[in-house]
Amino acid sequence: MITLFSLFLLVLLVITAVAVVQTRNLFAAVMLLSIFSLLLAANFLLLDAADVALTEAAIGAGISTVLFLGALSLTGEREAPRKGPRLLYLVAVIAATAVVIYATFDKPAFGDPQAPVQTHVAPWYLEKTPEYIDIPNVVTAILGAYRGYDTLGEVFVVFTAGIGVLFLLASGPGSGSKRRGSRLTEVGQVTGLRHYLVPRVVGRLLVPFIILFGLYVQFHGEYGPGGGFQAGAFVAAGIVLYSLLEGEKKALDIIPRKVLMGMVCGGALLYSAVGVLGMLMGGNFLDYSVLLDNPVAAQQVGIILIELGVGLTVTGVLLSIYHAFAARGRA
Amino acid sequence: MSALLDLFAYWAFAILLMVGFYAVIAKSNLIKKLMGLSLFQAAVFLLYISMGKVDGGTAPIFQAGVDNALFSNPLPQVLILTAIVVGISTTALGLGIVVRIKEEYGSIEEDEIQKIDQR
Amino acid sequence: MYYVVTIATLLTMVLALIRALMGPTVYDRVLAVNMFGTKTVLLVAVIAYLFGRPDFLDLALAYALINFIGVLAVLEFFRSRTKSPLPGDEGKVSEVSEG
Amino acid sequence: MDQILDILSWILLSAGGLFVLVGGIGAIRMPDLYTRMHVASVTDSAGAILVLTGIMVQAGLTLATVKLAAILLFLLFTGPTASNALASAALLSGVRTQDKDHKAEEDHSS
Repeated sequence: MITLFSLFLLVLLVITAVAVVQTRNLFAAVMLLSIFSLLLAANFLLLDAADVALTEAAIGAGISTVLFLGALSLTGEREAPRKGPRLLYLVAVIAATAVVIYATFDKPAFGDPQAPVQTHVAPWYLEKTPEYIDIPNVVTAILGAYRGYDTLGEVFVVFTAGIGVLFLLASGPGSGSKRRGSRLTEVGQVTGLRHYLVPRVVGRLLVPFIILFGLYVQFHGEYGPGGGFQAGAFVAAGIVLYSLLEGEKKALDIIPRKVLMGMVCGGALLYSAVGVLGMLMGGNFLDYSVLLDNPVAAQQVGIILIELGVGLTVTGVLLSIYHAFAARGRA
Repeated sequence: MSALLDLFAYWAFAILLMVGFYAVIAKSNLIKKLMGLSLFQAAVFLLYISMGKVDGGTAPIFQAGVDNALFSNPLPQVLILTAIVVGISTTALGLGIVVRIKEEYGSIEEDEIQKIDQR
Repeated sequence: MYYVVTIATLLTMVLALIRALMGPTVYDRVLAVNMFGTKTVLLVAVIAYLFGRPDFLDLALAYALINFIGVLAVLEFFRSRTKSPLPGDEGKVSEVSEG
Repeated sequence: MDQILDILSWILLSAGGLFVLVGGIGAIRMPDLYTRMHVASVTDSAGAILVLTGIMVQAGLTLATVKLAAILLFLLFTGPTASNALASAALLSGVRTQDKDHKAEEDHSS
């Protein structure tokens, strides 16, 4: 029955995806993309991936919509019809689809416990985690400890992307946008949704709860779904909400850009520092078991520390990106 | 029938992947291309998570008092969890580039940008 | 009996999706997204009990908190758009490219 | 006692499912934006209250009930607020109650 639900959601996902591509209005496409994300998260949950569903919830429902809308308000929301060989593209895509579908006939059946994926290394993780790390959430254990080096790489990719956005958007508007810039300054006075009384009151009430929930996800990640990536996205979403309600200036007063940069760099540095500390204490890079006398407790401490680093970097990067787009709109 | 049902998840993946691919190659609007890229990404996420699913399994989080539960594969989940956050960061980078293109060229349509470049 | 609610929620999701596809105004789409968000919260809460894993309720809590941001972002987007309509795309191309 | 609770939660869940479905049908069938918003938001709140209370009855006095209550509270805060914000935004931008009047000017669909 649950598999049927999942298949049903897949059908809805495909319909939504086609609609996203087909619609000419980019704003409608963003709305449909947000529905797509909700469906995707529900499907992840049905496929037993609670952590992934939480990540998709944090990213897809809040941050992604805000970023796309921020970009749209800078670029315009109408898509011009394309004059091109559409039939050719369609044929190419259908041919490629046929090839991929042909390839799926060799795949093991959906949910097969004997599939090569399930028998390779996953049983070892599931079996040894209680012994080596002793935290209930195996996903966090793999993320933080077994594949810590990989996660470090991902954190640095996020870091680099954030720096890249700042390079692109933080400099003054280029010569081409002078005219637009002057037009928008009068609007710049009224930032935030000040005159919407009800959303403002209720929204301000929600901000502390979102940030609290982010902290809960951060520090409860060893025991339930959660971890630094999700927590960073939640905290960033809370502050983005505040900024939408009160204007970017007030949000920047609370967390100035310098602090944001500190979070971006500090998180990545904290992660690497934990790794280097392990080396100094006689272990390998990112081997936490030497940090304390008790190797199991040391692993847990190491995971908490690096998750903190991940959370700081993700919060900092997402907020910096948001502020970069928002400031561009008001420049 | 059941064999069809077994592979349906992968077919949905294939169709989603190619819908995203179509947007990337056939649409001239740069933001639409980025949306296609997100769909493409989402399809890959879905493939990984579907492969990790075990029949009758549950999420790989140990529960107090429940022994010998069958767990789904945690490894794809780890890979995808980080990939989602990386995905939004790179999408934001792409959007940043699109915003700069709009500022310099006054357009985000691929054909118009090419026309301006040829002059 | 959780199945009843799950199926009702899934059917409502289809209806909301139809509304999002039909439009006709942009606000209808926002309304559909909002409905979809609430339905997802209910769906996730019910699935958590269908699976017998109450710790999944965190996810429903997350959606209950986060969904609001999307609607507010849309409002902000419209506010900035109605106050200063974006310059028309036509005719601007040549003007800007010289700069 | 358990049986009574089961029956109670069954009734609550079914009624909740019914309300949710009615809201969905209303969002399709109603003639203009404001009536659609009305149907969607009212049944959303009612459906959410009933479904979540139904699950709470099943969960008993545990941490899960607290979480469910929190979810319900947040939904009851944000749902009507979002509807209010949406309605005022639509009103300010000139969406009128008669659907056919503004169809031409507001239609952005493909």
